[in-house]
Amino acid sequence: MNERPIRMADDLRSSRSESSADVLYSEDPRDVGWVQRNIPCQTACPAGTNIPAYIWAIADGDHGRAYEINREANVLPGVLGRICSRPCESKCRHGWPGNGEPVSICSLKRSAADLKHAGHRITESLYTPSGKRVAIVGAGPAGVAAAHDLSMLGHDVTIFEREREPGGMLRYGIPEFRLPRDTLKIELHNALRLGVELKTGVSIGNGPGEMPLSRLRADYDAVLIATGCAAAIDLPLDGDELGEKIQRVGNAEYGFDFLLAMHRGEPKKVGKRVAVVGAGFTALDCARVARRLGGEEVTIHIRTGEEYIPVTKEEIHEAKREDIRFLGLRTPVDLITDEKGDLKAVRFVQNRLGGWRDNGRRKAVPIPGSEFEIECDTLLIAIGQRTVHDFLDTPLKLDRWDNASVDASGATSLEGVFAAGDYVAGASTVIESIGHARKVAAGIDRWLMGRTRRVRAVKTTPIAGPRRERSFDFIPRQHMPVTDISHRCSRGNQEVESGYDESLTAKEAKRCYLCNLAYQIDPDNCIFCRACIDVAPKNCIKMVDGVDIRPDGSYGALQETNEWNRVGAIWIDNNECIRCGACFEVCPTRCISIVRKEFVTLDV
Amino acid sequence: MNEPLKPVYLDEKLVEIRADGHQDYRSKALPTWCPGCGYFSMAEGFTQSLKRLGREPEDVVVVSGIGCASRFPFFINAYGFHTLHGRTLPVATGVKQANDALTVVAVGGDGDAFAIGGGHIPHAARRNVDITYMVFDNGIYGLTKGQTSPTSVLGFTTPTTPYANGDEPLNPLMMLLAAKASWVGQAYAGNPHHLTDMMAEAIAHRGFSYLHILSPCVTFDKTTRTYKNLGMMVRDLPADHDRRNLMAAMAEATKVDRPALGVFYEEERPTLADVMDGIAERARKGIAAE
Amino acid sequence: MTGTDVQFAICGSAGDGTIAAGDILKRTMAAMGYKVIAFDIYPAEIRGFGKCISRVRVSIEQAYSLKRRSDVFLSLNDAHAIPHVGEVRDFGAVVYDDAPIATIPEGAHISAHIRPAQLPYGASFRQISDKVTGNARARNLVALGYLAGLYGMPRDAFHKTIGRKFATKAASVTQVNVRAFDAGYDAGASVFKLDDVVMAPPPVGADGSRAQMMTGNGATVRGLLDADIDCFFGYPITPATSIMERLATDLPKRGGRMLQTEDEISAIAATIGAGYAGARAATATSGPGLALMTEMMGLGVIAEVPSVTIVSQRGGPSTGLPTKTEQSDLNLAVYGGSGDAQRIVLAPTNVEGCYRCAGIAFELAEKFQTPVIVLIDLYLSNRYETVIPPEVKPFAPKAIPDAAGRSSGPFKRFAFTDDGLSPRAIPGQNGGVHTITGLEHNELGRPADQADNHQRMSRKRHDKLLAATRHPGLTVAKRFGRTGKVDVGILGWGSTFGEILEAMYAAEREGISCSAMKVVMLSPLPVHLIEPFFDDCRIVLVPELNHEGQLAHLVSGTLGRPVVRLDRVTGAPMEVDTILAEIRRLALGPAAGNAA
Amino acid sequence: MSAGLHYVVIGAGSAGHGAVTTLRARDPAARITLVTMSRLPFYNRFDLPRYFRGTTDWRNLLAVAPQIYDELAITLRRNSRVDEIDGRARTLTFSHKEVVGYDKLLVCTGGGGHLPEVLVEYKSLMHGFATFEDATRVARALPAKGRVILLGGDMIGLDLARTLIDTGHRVTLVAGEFTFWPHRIDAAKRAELLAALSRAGVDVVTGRTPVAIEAAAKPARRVIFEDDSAIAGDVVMPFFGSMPLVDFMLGAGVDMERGILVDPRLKSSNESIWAAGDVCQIWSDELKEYRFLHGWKNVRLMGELAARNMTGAAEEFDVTADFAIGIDASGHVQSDFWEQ
Repeated sequence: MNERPIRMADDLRSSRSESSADVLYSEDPRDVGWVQRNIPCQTACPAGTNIPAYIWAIADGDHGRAYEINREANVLPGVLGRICSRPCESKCRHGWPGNGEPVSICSLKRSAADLKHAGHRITESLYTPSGKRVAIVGAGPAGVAAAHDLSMLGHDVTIFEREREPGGMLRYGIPEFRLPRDTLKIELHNALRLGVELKTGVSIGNGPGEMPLSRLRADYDAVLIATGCAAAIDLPLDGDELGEKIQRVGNAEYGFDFLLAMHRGEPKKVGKRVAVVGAGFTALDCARVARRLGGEEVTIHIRTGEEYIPVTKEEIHEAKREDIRFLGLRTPVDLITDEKGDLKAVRFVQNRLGGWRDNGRRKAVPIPGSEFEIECDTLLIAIGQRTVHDFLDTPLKLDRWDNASVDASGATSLEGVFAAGDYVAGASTVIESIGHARKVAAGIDRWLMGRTRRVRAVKTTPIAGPRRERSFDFIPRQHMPVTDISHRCSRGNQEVESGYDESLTAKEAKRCYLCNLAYQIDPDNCIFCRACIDVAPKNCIKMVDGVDIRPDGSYGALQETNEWNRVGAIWIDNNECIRCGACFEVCPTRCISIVRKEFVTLDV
Repeated sequence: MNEPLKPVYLDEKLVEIRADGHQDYRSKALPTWCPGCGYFSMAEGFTQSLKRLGREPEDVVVVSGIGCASRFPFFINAYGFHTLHGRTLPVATGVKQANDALTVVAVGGDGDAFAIGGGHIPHAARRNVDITYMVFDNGIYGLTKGQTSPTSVLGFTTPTTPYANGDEPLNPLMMLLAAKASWVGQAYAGNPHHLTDMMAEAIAHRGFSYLHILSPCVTFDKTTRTYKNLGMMVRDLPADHDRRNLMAAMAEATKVDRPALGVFYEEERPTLADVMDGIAERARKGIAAE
Repeated sequence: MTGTDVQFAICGSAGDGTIAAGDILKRTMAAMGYKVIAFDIYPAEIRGFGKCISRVRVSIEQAYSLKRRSDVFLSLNDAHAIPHVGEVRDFGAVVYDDAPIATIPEGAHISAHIRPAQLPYGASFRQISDKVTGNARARNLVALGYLAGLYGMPRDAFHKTIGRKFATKAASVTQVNVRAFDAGYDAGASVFKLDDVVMAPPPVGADGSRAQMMTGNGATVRGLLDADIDCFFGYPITPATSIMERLATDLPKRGGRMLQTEDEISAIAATIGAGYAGARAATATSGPGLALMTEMMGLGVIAEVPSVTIVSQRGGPSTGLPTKTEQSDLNLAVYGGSGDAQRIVLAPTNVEGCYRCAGIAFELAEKFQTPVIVLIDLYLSNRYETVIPPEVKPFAPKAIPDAAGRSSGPFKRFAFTDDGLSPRAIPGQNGGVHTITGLEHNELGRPADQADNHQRMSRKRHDKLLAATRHPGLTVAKRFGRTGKVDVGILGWGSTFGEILEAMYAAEREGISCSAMKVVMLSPLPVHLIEPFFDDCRIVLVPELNHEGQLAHLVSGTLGRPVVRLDRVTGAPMEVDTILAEIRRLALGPAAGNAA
Repeated sequence: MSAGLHYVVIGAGSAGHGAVTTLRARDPAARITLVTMSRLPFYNRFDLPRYFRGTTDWRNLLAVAPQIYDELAITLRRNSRVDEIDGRARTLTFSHKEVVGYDKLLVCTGGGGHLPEVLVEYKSLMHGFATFEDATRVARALPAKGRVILLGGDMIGLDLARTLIDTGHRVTLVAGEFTFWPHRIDAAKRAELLAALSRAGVDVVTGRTPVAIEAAAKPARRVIFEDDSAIAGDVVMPFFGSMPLVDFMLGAGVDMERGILVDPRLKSSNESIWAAGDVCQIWSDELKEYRFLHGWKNVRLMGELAARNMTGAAEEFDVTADFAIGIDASGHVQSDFWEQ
């Protein structure tokens, strides 16, 4: 066990009832491995949000603390609680076969934000000013997250933003019916008010009235580029690889531009029959906006099938309820125009499914000669976004996808220039951008200060007894209340999802298995009476002969046995355990202990 | 109440657990006792103590009668004899008479020992047969589903005592002390480490050793002799207890409300085998009893 | 059989609540006015691994035995139930839990073994129980509720039974069980049921209010109580224990005393002591206990002390098959013990017979001054039948010996008389003071080993019992079916006679000329009734649950007539089909095959 | 497994039943398992309207005697739902957690009633017509001369409508884009066919989209339209065509769009998995598209063909055939789809 005489940094979770004397900190791979394997939601979260801890706080009725735990990983909980792509939920143990449906982790995040006390105060522990200055280009999720971390670490941060308001795609990409602007505004403000200077309406570039990158490099100790993906990917058409025809046709437009313009305040219109091409959140957003703008027959055309698109099931269901139809296995190959040059129809080619792509999605292979046409009045194309680099006066080294090439700390090929978020990764999710930006902020800090100031460790806290009741396991996943279908189109900006109230939140929070609790049997004190196995609700307690050891020193699969003379221990399989506590209560020799294991950040 | 336990790397123990070796004294079949039964503690203690004493399985004979406790030999990797209800000690005496080199352990429950088999106990004790008699006392008949036993408490309600048990429970320790057992100790199923120590000492003793083991019946007695109640009742023998002093042992044995754990009494005197050897010797020399 | 005739089988592991579920089912059905016959099979283990099966046949008219093929089969434990799926008839239902706790290999789930013509019904009993009660232990009630819901049985009838069953426990226990039952009921009622098993309501006017579901043991207890016994001594042994448990509850209510002694030796000793002292006293045991008691039984014979011993047989010898049925203690009951120790042995054939024999045993014991054994078996002890107990106690009150007024000389407790019955006195009675002993003795009861005395005393003790075969109010043997000359006669005893009757009637329907006789009094044997039966039958078959043809030997040896034996020792009751096949074979065949 | 390969067929309808008999004929040594969620052995769904003509005993609907499975040594797993298929390990897991290995798998689970998303929340107020149980429930809910409201009106629904008119019930058809599904017809033909239905006694409602269903006293149901108008009836039955039941195939590693995508030999993208019947979309080299082929005859032939291909043949299914629909001499709608 690797213990260090270290003081706690941003550990907000110590509860009043637990004696700090029994708390241990460790960087041992067995602990690290345990947390990574046993808390699947947190491991799945690109920002590493301590999910069980915040749901625990919600279950305790402490929404404010839950909100703060979220903010440690992600400075915009109220925003992400609405629009996150939820990589955590598909990994939730409650959703594993036989366990029911996953916990609504995302919606609970929103509840923590919405339901926290009106007088809630944000907790930040600030470092002494370092005297270093950092410029950040772009006030999107990545820029804001990095600005927050860097200012907390004592650096003077200035953000340069081209648009009139901060938020990036959050402000200019996502429609208001999914993300109300008040929520966004407050959380952005909270993130930036530690002394971050925000200069909006300032473009970085080489044109007149623009700020050149070289100026920033001269004026600041470090520069972070977080401009994201600022352009739509072109739709190639037959004989028109760059899709230039689209620019010429009146009623065809890229969804990215369409939404950007709308959110800048331009009046936008659509025809009665709207075809959307694309399969991501943006495509669905375009379709749903089109319905609200009066589109009557709105269809989404995808290259593969519904099962393979990176959008949550709930989002698809709501879209269908709004009478939007999904049509699969097709790729647009041409636009058919009338004599005025307006779009009349889209020509598609029928696809078959090809192999799997690295990102877990499917390839679509066009079938020669299978073209067909769909008539429409408006075409919106949302097949993705890409980075642009023409604003740089000093070229950066790019990777093979034309995104900025960076090392693990976020450093680019230019000394002192860093990059984060979609500008590095290409179009990704908000939570991925935030997660990456925070890593890069740590990298900048290390570069500025010449040493590592903070490390991640596992904190182990003894827990007096089970925190859950068996009955909690039977609470069904709570449905997200939504506004009535009939009102959606007439009140276009009204938020569709209205959030859990106190009671739904409490119910949903109880569902969390609290995977951060480790139940362990001390074989020295065990009499092998199997009382725990008798009460176990699942196949979670096993008679074992031993355990596999992984190359990193952590423990792997249990070797089970039913032969009495081979039973070395009765063991709780934390992979199966749903932390109900039944075994703890029944053990005659009290050889079962409970500890909470979680990642914390420590100063060094 | 459960107090928080210090977190430890229990996994480390799991890695080394097979090296322990006491599992070799277990049979392959899983015990059929009810989950949580105190008898598991005894099986665990017994295998641990055989390991500690270095007795080879083939040199050990376990004899039992009828009852839950008497299932014991089935779960032990040693010679076992599951005989008739209450007739444990005569059989064990016969086994020991046949081969002094064997480690002979007789086991039974409180019903087997003190009801049907009660008549045999004083005789096995006073003869000082070099065997160990372990009585697993849960104060109830488990196998016939929960009738009173000789050690059931007053007022205990069971199918055969629907208007409450009115028979004073027997005091086995007093009985055995009175019958001149040469080693008398007491242990508790909920304290497996101490139980193992006691078993090891009882088996090591030369002469008739009697180990009384308190256990709950988790299935048919949910009110009186539970882990919770027993756990609060038991105490250690006083540190200055003199195990050679029969009167002191008697005095401790009378304190039935606070059963003490430890060795009550111990003496060294000729065993049945010694007596038999003595008779044989006198016979060889032609010395007749007067 | 007309109208409803449905046999349910519930199969599970010990600890699953299999027997409890069957119990609630049969009590509810009886209370509704159905006729019920039921039998439970359970293992020697306390909990955990052994197999339990509860079979309940519900019909409009009383059946004689259980059906070989059940109509509805409920599995509470697939590992145990799988070998039994085959017992469900075509288009019968197999009901099972469809949500095991962990993944299982192919074939480990019962649904893999259901025949194409059987109807599968799956529900998540474990999960439902878990959900409504917080743990899975009430899954038996959930499953029972599911059956009740599936077949539209009235919910409140079950609630009443559940309430009664848990009346002595905390109210919350009843509530939990009712909750589990209801959750199962709702699940069952919502399932679309096919109409192959129909539970038609009992006929209008069928009154279940006086009907009781009684086991052989229960009826025995009722018989003992209606005979106004004073004392009972016992020692727990399967399958007789419940007699003692019931008496422990009921006997003190009437001023009687039940004592759990330290062993059977002590129990029979106390019984004989109490009998000597004038009490109506009894004990109950099984074969191994009887074996222990035979020494003391001999004392009862030689000392001419009345006692009643209920013996419920199980598989033997020795500890044998403690939870399986067998009829192999006939020899022990009739002959067991040292010396010539003839005693009266009664063997009822059904639950109601248990009641009558237990009661009338005291009349016989007192009149003939001897131990009486009532010989039943596990199948009868534990099988349930609907019984309507008589409103007036049918047994003669205790015969108090009156020794007062005897003028001169010492009391000749063992005086030789014409009928062999000597005057008797009990302690406390004036003028009757005497000594009894286990040693051979003279008329005064003093030890006497002369050859002539032993000869006379032995004949006295033997001959006095012959009159018992004509005791009023007791059916010692009875013929069923066709009268006059028949081709095949079936002679039987004890619990097996139900199957014999069903087989005999089935054979008759096939056109075979046959008839059956039950022998209730095994010792002394009612030769005056059995002999004419042999005269009427071309061939006599004796089916019984032992390996040695114990009744066959007894009858054949006593009468000097050949019989055909049908012996089975599988631990299970004999099957109707087995007997029927043998009847067919004999009806076709020329003559007796393996005569005893 | 000494008996040879283990074939597992999921779905015991026309396709599945045709497949297992073919498999047995071609591979006497194989182990064959037929899996169905139904409680009953094989019966023809298209026979269900007979229920209203008095065939209420399910045994009379059985297409074969249950003993046939014993005779053919086919393990019949009824009341069994497949939760998941591991196409790589070649195992399937039932919802009751039993894991069964296979060598070759044929999926013919057919289609479930499709329901527009707007009507999903009213599912409990409607009566389906896919199983014997459904038929019984409809019959119980429908009084003599009662009114049935058919929504959508695919060919399965119209078949039932024919029967119900004969049995003296009243039928209202709320026509829409799924009326006459799976026939592909133009507007003129549609009008002509609808008129024929009207003549046959069906009350046809057109041009109104149902958006809600309400429970009412008598009659028991009301269908509400977009314009807030409503009609009343005793039962409401949705007939919006069918959608493949393939949820359990999601993890199998088999290509899917709406159904399982198969080549003309009915083999999926997994070497060991075939599909037949309403559950699959078959690639047609001629039509250059993936097509669903519905109808009893097609389905049975597909099951048999898949079975032959699983046992070594290499036959291709003719995907081009279309059903004819028209009006017969007596003025009634007549369709190939209804032919058995």
